[in-house]
Amino acid sequence: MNEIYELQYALDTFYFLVCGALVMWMAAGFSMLEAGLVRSKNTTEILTKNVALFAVSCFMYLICGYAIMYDGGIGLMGIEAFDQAEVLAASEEAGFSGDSVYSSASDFFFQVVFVATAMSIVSGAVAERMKLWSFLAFAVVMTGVIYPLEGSWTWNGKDVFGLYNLGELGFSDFAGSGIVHMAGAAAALAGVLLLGARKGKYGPNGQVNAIPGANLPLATLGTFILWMGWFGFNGGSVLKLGDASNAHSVAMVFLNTNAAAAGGLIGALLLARIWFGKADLTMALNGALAGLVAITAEPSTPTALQASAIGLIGGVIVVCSIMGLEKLKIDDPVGAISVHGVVGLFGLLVVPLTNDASTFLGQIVGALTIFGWVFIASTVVWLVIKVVAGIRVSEEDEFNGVDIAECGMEAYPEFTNK
Amino acid sequence: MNEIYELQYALDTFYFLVCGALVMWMAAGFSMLEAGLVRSKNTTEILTKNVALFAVSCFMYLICGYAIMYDGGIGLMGIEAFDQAEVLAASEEAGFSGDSVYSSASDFFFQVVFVATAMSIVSGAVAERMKLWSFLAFAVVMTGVIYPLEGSWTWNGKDVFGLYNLGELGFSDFAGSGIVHMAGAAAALAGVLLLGARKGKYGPNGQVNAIPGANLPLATLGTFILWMGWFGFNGGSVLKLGDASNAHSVAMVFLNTNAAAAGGLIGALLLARIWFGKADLTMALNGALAGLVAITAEPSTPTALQASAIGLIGGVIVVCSIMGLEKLKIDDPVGAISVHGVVGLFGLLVVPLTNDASTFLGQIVGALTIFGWVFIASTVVWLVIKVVAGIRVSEEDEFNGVDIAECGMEAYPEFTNK
Amino acid sequence: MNEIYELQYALDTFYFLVCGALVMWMAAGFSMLEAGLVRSKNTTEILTKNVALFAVSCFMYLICGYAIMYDGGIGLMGIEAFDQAEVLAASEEAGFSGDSVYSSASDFFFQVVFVATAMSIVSGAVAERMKLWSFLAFAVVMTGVIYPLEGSWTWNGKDVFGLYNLGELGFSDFAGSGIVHMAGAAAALAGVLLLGARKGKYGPNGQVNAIPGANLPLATLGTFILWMGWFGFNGGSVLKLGDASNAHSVAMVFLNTNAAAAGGLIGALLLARIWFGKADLTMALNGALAGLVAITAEPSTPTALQASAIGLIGGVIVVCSIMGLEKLKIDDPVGAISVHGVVGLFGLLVVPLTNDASTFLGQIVGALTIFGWVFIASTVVWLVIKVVAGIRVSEEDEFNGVDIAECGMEAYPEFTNK
Amino acid sequence: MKLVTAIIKPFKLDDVRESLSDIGVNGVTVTEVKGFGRQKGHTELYRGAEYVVDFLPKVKVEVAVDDSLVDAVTEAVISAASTGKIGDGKIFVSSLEEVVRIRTGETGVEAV
Amino acid sequence: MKLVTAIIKPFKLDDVRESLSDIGVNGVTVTEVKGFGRQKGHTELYRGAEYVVDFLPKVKVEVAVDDSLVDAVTEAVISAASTGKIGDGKIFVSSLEEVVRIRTGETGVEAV
Amino acid sequence: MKLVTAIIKPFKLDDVRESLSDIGVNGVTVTEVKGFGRQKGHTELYRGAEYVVDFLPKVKVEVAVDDSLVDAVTEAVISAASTGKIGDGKIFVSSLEEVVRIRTGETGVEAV
Ligand SMILES: Nc1ncnc2c1ncn2[C@@H]1O[C@H](COP(=O)(O)OP(=O)(O)O)[C@@H](O)[C@H]1O
Ligand SMILES: Nc1ncnc2c1ncn2[C@@H]1O[C@H](COP(=O)(O)OP(=O)(O)O)[C@@H](O)[C@H]1O
Ligand SMILES: Nc1ncnc2c1ncn2[C@@H]1O[C@H](COP(=O)(O)OP(=O)(O)O)[C@@H](O)[C@H]1O
Repeated sequence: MNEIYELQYALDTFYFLVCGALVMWMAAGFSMLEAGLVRSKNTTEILTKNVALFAVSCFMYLICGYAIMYDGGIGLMGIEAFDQAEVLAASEEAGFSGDSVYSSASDFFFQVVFVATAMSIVSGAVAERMKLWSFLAFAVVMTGVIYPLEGSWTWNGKDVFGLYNLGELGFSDFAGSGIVHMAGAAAALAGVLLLGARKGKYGPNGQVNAIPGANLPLATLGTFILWMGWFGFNGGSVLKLGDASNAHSVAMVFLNTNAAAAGGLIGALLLARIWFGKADLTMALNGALAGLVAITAEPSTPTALQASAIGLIGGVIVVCSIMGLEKLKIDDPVGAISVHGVVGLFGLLVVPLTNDASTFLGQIVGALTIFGWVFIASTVVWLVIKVVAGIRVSEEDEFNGVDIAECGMEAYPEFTNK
Repeated sequence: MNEIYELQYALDTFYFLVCGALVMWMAAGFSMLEAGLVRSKNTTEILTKNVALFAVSCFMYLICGYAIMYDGGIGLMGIEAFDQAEVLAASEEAGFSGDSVYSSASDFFFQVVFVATAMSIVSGAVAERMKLWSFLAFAVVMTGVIYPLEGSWTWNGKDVFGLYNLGELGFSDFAGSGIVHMAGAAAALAGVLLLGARKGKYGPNGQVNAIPGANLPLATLGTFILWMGWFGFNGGSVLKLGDASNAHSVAMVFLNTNAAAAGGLIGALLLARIWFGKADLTMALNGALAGLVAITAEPSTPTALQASAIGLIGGVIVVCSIMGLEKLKIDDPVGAISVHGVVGLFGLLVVPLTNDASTFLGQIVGALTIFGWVFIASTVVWLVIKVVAGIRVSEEDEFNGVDIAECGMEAYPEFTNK
Repeated sequence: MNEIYELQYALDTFYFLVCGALVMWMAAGFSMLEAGLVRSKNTTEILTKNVALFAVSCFMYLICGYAIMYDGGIGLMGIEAFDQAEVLAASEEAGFSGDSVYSSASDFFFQVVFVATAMSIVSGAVAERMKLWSFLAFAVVMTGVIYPLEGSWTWNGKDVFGLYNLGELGFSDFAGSGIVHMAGAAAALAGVLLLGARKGKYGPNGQVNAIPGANLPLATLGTFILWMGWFGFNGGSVLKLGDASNAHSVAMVFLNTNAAAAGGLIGALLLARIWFGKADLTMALNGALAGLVAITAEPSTPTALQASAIGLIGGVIVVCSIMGLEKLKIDDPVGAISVHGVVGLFGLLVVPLTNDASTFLGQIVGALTIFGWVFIASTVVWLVIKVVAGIRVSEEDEFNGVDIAECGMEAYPEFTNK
Repeated sequence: MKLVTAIIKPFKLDDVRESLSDIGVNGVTVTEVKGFGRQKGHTELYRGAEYVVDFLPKVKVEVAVDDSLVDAVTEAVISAASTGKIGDGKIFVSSLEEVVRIRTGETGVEAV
Repeated sequence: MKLVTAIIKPFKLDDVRESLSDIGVNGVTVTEVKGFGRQKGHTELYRGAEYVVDFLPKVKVEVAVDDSLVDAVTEAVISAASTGKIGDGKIFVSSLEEVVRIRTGETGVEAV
Repeated sequence: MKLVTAIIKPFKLDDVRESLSDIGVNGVTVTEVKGFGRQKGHTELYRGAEYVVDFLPKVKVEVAVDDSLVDAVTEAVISAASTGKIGDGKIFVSSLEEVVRIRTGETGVEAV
């Protein structure tokens, strides 16, 4: 039996690592999506932000984030230790079909890439006008403290500031529609409100000007990367693969994740076609992502048709939300607040329809808690940074593009622009 | 022993999911390949087609395709159910080294991405001139009915219209050189013949004009993505990983798949060098894909050298086929008909050389059946769509690029074009 | 117990295949990185080099490289054979926690993608001026003989030309900082020294001129691909997953690989910011790769903090090295010699700090052996090619771009260049 | 010497060049330009926001010719570039005081 | 007929076009150009090596008008394009001997 | 005032600009153009089909100068742009009736 436990341990560890590598890959997805949807003069900077925020997230979560969220050691002290006897004892206690026993290093690896995902959401929304180093300073606090604290209340079951317990209220967020996506969107929204819109985005008479992204193949590639990575994001969140029941659960999660993405894309594309008269590719891409965000709060209990419907509604919502935010002059170049925030909330709210273990009350309190905490904490941090160093580039730098100002380097130096 | 069966179930399910995720990734590969090989004015539209066809394929196969092909429930009804006792009984019956027992959800996930692959083949061939919504209407029928029916005769062993049985005739197509690739090419060919060539492709005196693709790095990226995804495509088609013999078989499939791709690339590159005097990158890319298609019908029985040779011949064939189709004025901007159709046929025909369980007769009848059915059914569907809504954009829209006409949006709005 | 051994065999084989597919994916990473960092007029050619070198590497290693390195059969003769009894006997002998028993086909697959990695390093350094076919001729010898021989001394434990044994001296290179990366860099350096700098790179008064890469999103994508693929590169090099201790080891390798990459990026980005006053994206990308190279020699023994530090130092070193090579007028468009060579050496030298089984002496002798052999052998081969066919394109072709001269085809034919 | 400058529709460039060759003009210089005139631009859409692309792609063809050829060149351009639809473009004729071939230093008619 | 050519800063193009419309000019032809003058370029950086981008993006606006309109056009351009900062650009006026509308063959004032 | 327009080979641009600076010319306007002339284009290949790229990349340099400087400018361009190989380009000189500096409204020689 010990060999069986060891194989189960190995299989579950590997499953975490493969899923984690897929989630890591989402960092490339966000980079390409954002690089495709900004203007070419701001492309080098958004790329720099994306690679740097990923590194910062990994570093900060390693230093203190994981410790705050899951009571581990500072700097992952001791994570390298392995004790076979302990592993076997834990497996024995859990039983073959019980809780998963797997390498804590694989757990960290899987968790760390989630932090980076949350942070990636922010970069898109504040693109084309935020200072690079101010953004990275925010990333340090967001990934080192703000997100881990919120994560400790949800996935680690701690009381919210010692006051109430979300789990007890029936809050459930399988893979993080709220904990990761809406959290990222809340931080983004705080930043966007303080930053203001890009120059020229809104005209004097309330008209909305289009600022087309420079490279749609990149944006499409980014969406496909995210779609693929999401199998790791949701699939890994079953947390165990190594018995038949859990394996089937993981498979259902893959199936439903894909169905929701497809539904979201179809919903958004059709709505855009009807509303605008054209097949708006960027809306279709946002729709696919919306489907993915919508299903993330609970991809294991819906049937395939339910998952398709949840995704489709997510895709419809995201188009409406994007148009609505434009009306409110909340300028989000890539639609991150709509995709991850508005649809993330929707995802949380539909969980009780298919998962009896969750309650509407729990979902609402949970959503308010996450949003409230991240939004307020982020506002404070953005404000401090604003006072100390400023968060917005100068008008001239914005006009010339932040690439030259911040990175000294053009993204497409040889190509002539219109 | 039950735990061992459960681990085997978990491992095989995971193997399907990982392979399925790799095949899903091929959708990105086709998108990038096609986006790289069309002109910039048609890039947004081809991207839209590719993301939308993937979503449509997933949706239609979920609704009825899988049911038609494998006698499952409409809308995957009941696929979410899990019964441990049943699983264990099935495993017992199959035995440890017998047929694979794994989650039906993972099976669907693996199958659905194949449908999308077949459909992706079509989009490239009809690029730059077909109406977006007509194309998507075709995708609905192709992925919901045409492909599933054909798949039921082959991978599900049903009689062809109750007349004859391909399996009994000795037809064998391991991962779908014919069932997926040639089928996609047959649908593409039907579309291309009805559509006609792009304006300006063929001159008045029979001369062939070059219409260079706008972005070769994208095309190269797409090829690498396809190459990678193909490990899932062929590797997963062993259908079982969980005993030593099958694991070795999966490994041989990976090895041979890679060897054939390498062979195909070398074959095409050298032939292009000799024939045209230059190292034609696009031919090299098509050669790699041709190698992959060629080995797909049987990647498990050839030796490594045989696989290299099969790939190499595939690479040579594809160059000749592309040049030949040009002579026939069959305009296929990305070479899809040659890569997937002509080389797919070649792949089917070499199976009996290394796999005794197949016969030449079976391969020929199978090829004719697949091609005949898909080509005729597709022609009918294309014709209906043509009458109802038209399939070709107006001359003016073609001249201005379909991006503006169909999507209202340029792919590279800032860059000046020659 | 036999079933347990078979499951272990299956799991370990699958682990190799998954890791191998990730390493294969690195070929796309190198392609995109290099295509992004050269000028647009040399982009088709660098893409052609990259796809072709991958195919040539796979072919040559299959034909003779693997045989030379690991005493296998020429052309992998016999690798397809499977004998269950043999497998079980081997597993019995090794014991459940002993050496890994897995499919030899998966072993080849994992090894072959390493060869391609080594060769990819060369293409970047000699970009924009080397003849395509001369480069491919070199690739034939490098991947068929030079690398395999060196690999046989290290990973296969053979005596160096029958003179001394690196393993006995305490040489240890876990995943190939030296064996793969520094080896590639040594071949690249030999080529660069014989080729000379690109025209216009160095001014008459010793000034260094910037030759900006044409497409930074591609370069960033390439880096992300490499980062992801590296999990397979290092993670697979544990060589066994199938017991708890090894599974934990694989997890630590993933964790440390990621930490080092993040550290390297941060180190390089901060240093560039301080030194040049701007956030140099290309340096940040090189920094991440440097972190990865630095940890590759030993990713399993450092703690997470140590791995971060090793990566960070790697990132600092790479910036200094790039600036230093510029001073020496060694023109390396993508920084390959610094990233893989200089930092590869650094990676080797820090191994003894965390791994007691290695010695400084062993590391130094090993580094000298690898560098010496590869550098000298490469120089000879480059010289022979130079005499026979020339290695540098004509001045006119260099001025017009090698794309037209070698491939007859532009990478971005529609876009207007400055 | 005169400089004949024609603003034409881009897809007419090859026709114009050929019809100029036919009357013995051996050299032209071509520039991508954007035109604004009676012909209206088109509307694009991005994430629900419409915007008008006012400027239409046009091509400017410049030909330096001897005075005697001006009429022939003008004719040739008109016949090749005209589609009869709005936006066909304009021809401007101006006077050149001197023309030099850089390679040889030749001037005047010799130079073109 | 005269040809008024203005080299202006790119972001002033829309203003200039509007102020020309206001005085009844219905057509202009626009070219992307790069200018070198008193206004200095900027420095970029690549992997530690600095380089100066000397040439600044400018836009050339060409308008063919009747002689009587030249002053109005010049005024309109100056008022719309001027920022008071170095690099605002130049206006050149030259004479056109003939203007033809390709579509109709009309010449002179009729043609613009 | 005169306008000197030179069509040159792109890689000669820096040399020309420098030699113009040397004779005191402070401003130039540069346009990417494509030239067709005695110099032949090159052949490209795409999937087995050959095609000729007729138009060669050239650069148009425009300089407005006082009449007195025209010869010096012409000389400077010739000496800097000439390679002696076919395709070196042309120089056109035409007359400007007026030159205005947008920023200040200065005209004539003051304006350049
Ligand atoms: N007054 C003008 N000055 C300079 N260019 C002009 C003028 N009027 C028209 N053009 C150019 O000619 C092109 C065609 O003009 P337009 O008014 O659209 O049609 P048409 O030539 O048929 O009258 C415009 O796009 C513009 O480039
Ligand atoms: N002599 C000239 N001939 C042609 N173009 C000129 C000349 N001088 C300046 N220009 C153009 O005018 C632009 C602005 O000139 P500049 O000297 O920078 O500022 P300003 O117009 O304010 O004096 C330049 O970028 C160039 O395009
Ligand atoms: N008659 C012409 N009108 C306008 N531009 C011309 C004329 N002839 C030549 N050119 C321009 O000059 C360039 C060089 O001319 P070409 O005949 O190739 O060589 P060369 O200047 O040495 O005689 C051409 O590419 C074209 O841009």
